[in-house]
Amino acid sequence: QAQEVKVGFAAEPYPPFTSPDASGKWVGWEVDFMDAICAEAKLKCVITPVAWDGIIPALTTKKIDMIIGSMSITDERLKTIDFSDKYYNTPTGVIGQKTDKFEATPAGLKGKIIGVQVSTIHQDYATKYFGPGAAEIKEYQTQDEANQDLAAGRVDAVQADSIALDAFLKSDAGKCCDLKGYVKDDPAILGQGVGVGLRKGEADLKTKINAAIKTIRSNGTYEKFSKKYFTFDVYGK
Amino acid sequence: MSEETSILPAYIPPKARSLFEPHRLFLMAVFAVIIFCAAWFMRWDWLPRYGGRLAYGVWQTLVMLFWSSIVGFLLAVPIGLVQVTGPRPLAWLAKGFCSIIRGTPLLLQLWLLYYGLGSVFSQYPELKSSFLWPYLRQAWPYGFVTLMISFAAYEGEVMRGAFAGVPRGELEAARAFGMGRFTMFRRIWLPRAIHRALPTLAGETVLQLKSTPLVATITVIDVYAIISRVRQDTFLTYEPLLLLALIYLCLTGILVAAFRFLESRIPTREA
Amino acid sequence: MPSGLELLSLSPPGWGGVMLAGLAASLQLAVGGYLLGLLIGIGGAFGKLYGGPILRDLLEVYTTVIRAVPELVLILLLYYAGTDAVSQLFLLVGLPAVDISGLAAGIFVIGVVQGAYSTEVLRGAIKAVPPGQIEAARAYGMSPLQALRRVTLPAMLPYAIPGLANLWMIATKDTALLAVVGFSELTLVTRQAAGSTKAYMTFFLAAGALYLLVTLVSNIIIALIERHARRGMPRTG
Amino acid sequence: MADSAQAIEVSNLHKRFGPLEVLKGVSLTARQGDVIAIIGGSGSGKSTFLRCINMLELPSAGTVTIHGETIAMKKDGHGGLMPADRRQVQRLRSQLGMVFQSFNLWQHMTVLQNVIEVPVHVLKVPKDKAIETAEALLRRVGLYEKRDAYPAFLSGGQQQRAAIARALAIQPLVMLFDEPTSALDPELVGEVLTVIGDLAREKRTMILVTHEMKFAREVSNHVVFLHGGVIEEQGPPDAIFGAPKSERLKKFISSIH
Amino acid sequence: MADSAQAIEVSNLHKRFGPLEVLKGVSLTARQGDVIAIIGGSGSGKSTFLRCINMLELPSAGTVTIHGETIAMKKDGHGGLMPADRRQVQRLRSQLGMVFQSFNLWQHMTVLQNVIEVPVHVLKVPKDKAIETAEALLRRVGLYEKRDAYPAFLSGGQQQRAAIARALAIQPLVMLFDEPTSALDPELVGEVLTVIGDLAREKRTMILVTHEMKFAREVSNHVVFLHGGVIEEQGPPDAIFGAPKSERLKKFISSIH
Ligand SMILES: Nc1ncnc2c1ncn2[C@@H]1O[C@H](COP(=O)(O)OP(=O)(O)OP(=O)(O)O)[C@@H](O)[C@H]1O
Ligand SMILES: Nc1ncnc2c1ncn2[C@@H]1O[C@H](COP(=O)(O)OP(=O)(O)OP(=O)(O)O)[C@@H](O)[C@H]1O
Ligand SMILES: [Mg+2]
Ligand SMILES: [Mg+2]
Repeated sequence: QAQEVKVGFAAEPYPPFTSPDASGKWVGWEVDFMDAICAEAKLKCVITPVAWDGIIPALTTKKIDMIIGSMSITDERLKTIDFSDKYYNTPTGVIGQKTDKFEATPAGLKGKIIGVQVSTIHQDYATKYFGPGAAEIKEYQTQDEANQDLAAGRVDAVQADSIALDAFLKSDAGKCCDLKGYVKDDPAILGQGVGVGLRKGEADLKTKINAAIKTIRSNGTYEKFSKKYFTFDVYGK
Repeated sequence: MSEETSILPAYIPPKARSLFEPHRLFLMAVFAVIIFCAAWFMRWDWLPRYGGRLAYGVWQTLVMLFWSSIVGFLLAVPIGLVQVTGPRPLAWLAKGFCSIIRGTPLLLQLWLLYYGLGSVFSQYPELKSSFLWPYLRQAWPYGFVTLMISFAAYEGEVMRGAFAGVPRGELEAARAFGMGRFTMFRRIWLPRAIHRALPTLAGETVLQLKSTPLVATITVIDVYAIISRVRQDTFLTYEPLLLLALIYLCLTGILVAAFRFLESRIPTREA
Repeated sequence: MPSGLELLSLSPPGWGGVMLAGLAASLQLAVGGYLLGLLIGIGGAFGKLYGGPILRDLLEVYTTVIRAVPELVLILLLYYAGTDAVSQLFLLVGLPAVDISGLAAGIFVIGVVQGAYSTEVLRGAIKAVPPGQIEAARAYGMSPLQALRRVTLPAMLPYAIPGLANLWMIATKDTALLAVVGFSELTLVTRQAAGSTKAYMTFFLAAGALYLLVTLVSNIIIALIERHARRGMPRTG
Repeated sequence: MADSAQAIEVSNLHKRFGPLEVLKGVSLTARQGDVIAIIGGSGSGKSTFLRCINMLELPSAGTVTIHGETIAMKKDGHGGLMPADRRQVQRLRSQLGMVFQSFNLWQHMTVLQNVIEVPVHVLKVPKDKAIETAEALLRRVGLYEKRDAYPAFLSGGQQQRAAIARALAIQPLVMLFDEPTSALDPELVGEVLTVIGDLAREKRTMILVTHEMKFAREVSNHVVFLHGGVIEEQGPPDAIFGAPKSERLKKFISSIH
Repeated sequence: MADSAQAIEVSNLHKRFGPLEVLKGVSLTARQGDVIAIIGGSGSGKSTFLRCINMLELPSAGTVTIHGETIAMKKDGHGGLMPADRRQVQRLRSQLGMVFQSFNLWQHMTVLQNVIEVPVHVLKVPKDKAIETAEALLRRVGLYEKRDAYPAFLSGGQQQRAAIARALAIQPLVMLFDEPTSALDPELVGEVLTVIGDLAREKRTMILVTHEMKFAREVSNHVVFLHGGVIEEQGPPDAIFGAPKSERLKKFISSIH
């Protein structure tokens, strides 16, 4: 009999990775990803939605056993919880009003107001590279709010994960704006990609997951379900 | 529920008792042990990196709290009053205002004001080029207005009860001696009502203190937002929250003490 | 993209049904927590006014700490740390670990928080009752409990109702905090619906309307209670 | 006293509380320096009458004239009357002192603050002068030691004396006393008697409600017996107490034990 | 009356409010059927003394014995005393009726509800029986028509009568009256006098504070003059009022005008 594992999802939707539909079913790329690795590792995975604020304590008090929630792996976070190997990594882009011409470089963003989502790697990156020249860096609780303010003209540029930006640019509200380019990579800040969050000291589970990720990468499963969502390779370099 | 202490509240107010009674010493010892354990067994290495930002956050919180509750209270007094005295149309207006504000989540109001109204503003080029735009494009005016309105609505309700509760005879006495409506209000009705509402007002102000973090959703950064930041950066569960609790505890302690002081200015006989 | 009304229809793909279920969950939590808080508040207020010095100090600590600490922190501490501690305790004495339900924990947490506030509201109201009326009850040999039930509580109601009404309003909305433990109440499902469909305005306004409806109904009930409570009081003004 | 100017004139005053008609047409004239005692059974409408004079209760019908100035009234839309000009009422009220049956001291002020409140904030007397007057008055009613106490901590008689001092402090032309000695011991009653005598000598007018017939007889120059909503009998004290005419008054007087 | 059982014994009662010592050792014994009148200046501690008997004020020193049962006291840690056994106090209180100086009617109850409250909820009398008794009492004090009115809408005298009815309704062994006639007209004072006489004949004990010396003289069989925190003089009414010995009492009596 398969081992039962409770997988914590952020209760707040993050399409196209995870979001519930009106009947309460979870759909998205990360759901397919979870199904794939659980099948591979012979785990019986149960989705347990927990609000983002409570997801870490839920993990440490064993209310859930792992987190699949687009969590970027950083050194700082590794002090507290454990991560599997990365399972996706996407480039970081900058968008702005169509009428406003500039490039996604420190020089191009000089004097602009830049919106980022709070506590993301993008915030750290923008602060380090654009902060000295930019007029202001505004922190938003959610990516959507930053995007809305860009449309309303209260910020000049928004830096974020290219997938999230892409979704916005394709929507009605995003008609105002276009992609200004991708930022120069800095692995020290932009990190080692997104991994599955795990409790420290559960080496057994970690090994299983890492093995499963490797397998689905090599046997084509990963590519197959990714095609439904993306036109490029989300795994990154 | 013994009765001894209730008879002489004027002479042995709790504060007159020594801080060093045995049970208080015991409580303090327990508290010290908790602090010590927290400091010893938990991770605090992130603290120095965020110290400056935390101080700034506390300052922001205090500024927001102070102004929104002062201005909000000034609004609450007429809102409460017209509900007791009329005229009818104003009373209905005030009642409606209170119901709508109290009846909807603060987050929603904030959101409507900032993203709703704010983006309407940005559609008018005249506004965008006017001297107002530098303010309108910022977030804090929206945060301030929302918090203030919310406080006014809740306190309007409290003041309504307080105004209605002042013994009628005392108001009659004021009237009988030829006090004008305004003088009576200023000298008798308002002070009596405020005094009676103080314990509730203290609670409501503390609630307001805890509502201020919501402004983080519209990019006004307060102490709560800084702590969230720490949690996201480090994925630590309890340490940042405990620090936050401690900070709020101190702020609340100061607030409560201030209100208690005001309350004790006028001794009341209790039964 | 479906129009606003389709999004709100009661069966999928509309989110109306989910939102009503969320509302029901919220109300359940709010009523439970509020009643528990009221009980705590009555005890607390009397303890503070008539209790011995030790009881008073303890209650002071309770009301100050609980009121001071943001609810989110309390919920995370009481729910995760609390249930964890209980489970550990059970394990220690050899019982199987318990899984405390989100609803029970939620009611408990909201009740404890509301209790601190109602303690203060009721304390203020009791102080506003002319002392002679309570003395009269004592003088005729009523037990403290009887005097409380027959005289103090009804006599202080007019002073307490506005504050208690505020607390009820807060209780209905504080349930949103339970999202942290994955409890599907109104605010969480609203966010999920909004995030999945990007129709933020539609869903936030719909949720606002639901909350407002609760308020209006509550207002009617509160007004009835207040009219009853103010019997015998001449109109001031 | 025919030469005295007319201080108060109440004519044909009616007052009803819902179905209950308490005053059914009461008329009364007081000249300057008059001390009028109103007596009558409990619930006969004495307090209501006093309260109508300064418009704390709004009469259902009738007029009140104070120092020649009639309080203008208008219909209130519910079949009652209300003052047409609020400022007029306010101005006239500040010339009327009142001692309430239930004292109605302001609970959030000390005795001294209660007494100086109206002089300082309504009559705009300088504060130090008001305090001086107030302290003299408090000494007179034997309450100087209690000047910094809050009303809730006073004995019944002390509260009543504070209420008297508060009313006296505004040096009103007309004083309305509602049972001003009900909580006082005989010695203090004597003191109040002296005060009222002094005030009358200063040509101030007083209307007082009392249950102490001895007191009424000694203090007043005119006694009014209220019964069944009308003035059953009135006249100089000696006539009223010595030779009552109406049956009802005879019975009332006879019960003074 | 030496054969009568002892109803109340207060011995060496002290009471201080902060720096103010109001009672400096007062002792008093009342036998069944006694009517004791307490007289004295305003603020002399009469109300405080009554309130100490049923422990509404906690004495600083001294003991109170009711029907042979001494109220057990213990130190409260602030230099005062408190009852050792709350249930004892509660039980004894339900045998004491009290009429307060400020009436203290429950404002959220009608007159009738005020009167039946204690019989029904403390003494567990069936409700219809309680109502019957209450209505008879209300008729006796002339308040039957007002039985469904709330206290705030009553005249002063009506409130006082309601308070008297409330106290009588529990048919207490001992009655404590704090100026029960202060707001009543002479006719009603006469009625209260009769009621007290009836009660005394039923061997109930009464202690009453009053400022009406005539009333005290007629109603009581023992008069106590309180002054300066101690009993300055006591004795049968005729002795006290006819031949006072102490200077202070002489002065007090002489001021009865
Ligand atoms: N709760 C209290 N706190 C402080 N002082 C008090 C309190 N109650 C009464 N006193 C003081 O104690 C003294 C005695 O009060 P008490 O009410 O017993 O007087 P009394 O003899 O009943 O007077 P009166 O005839 O005016 O009713 C007064 O000086 C009063 O101011
Ligand atoms: N606000 C009110 N609403 C209804 N009835 C009232 C109100 N005020 C007074 N009454 C009634 O009017 C009548 C007269 O009351 P009032 O207070 O004038 O009597 P009073 O002559 O002063 O009696 P007392 O000597 O007992 O003070 C009483 O029967 C009383 O119950
Ligand atoms: Mg009256
Ligand atoms: Mg007294």
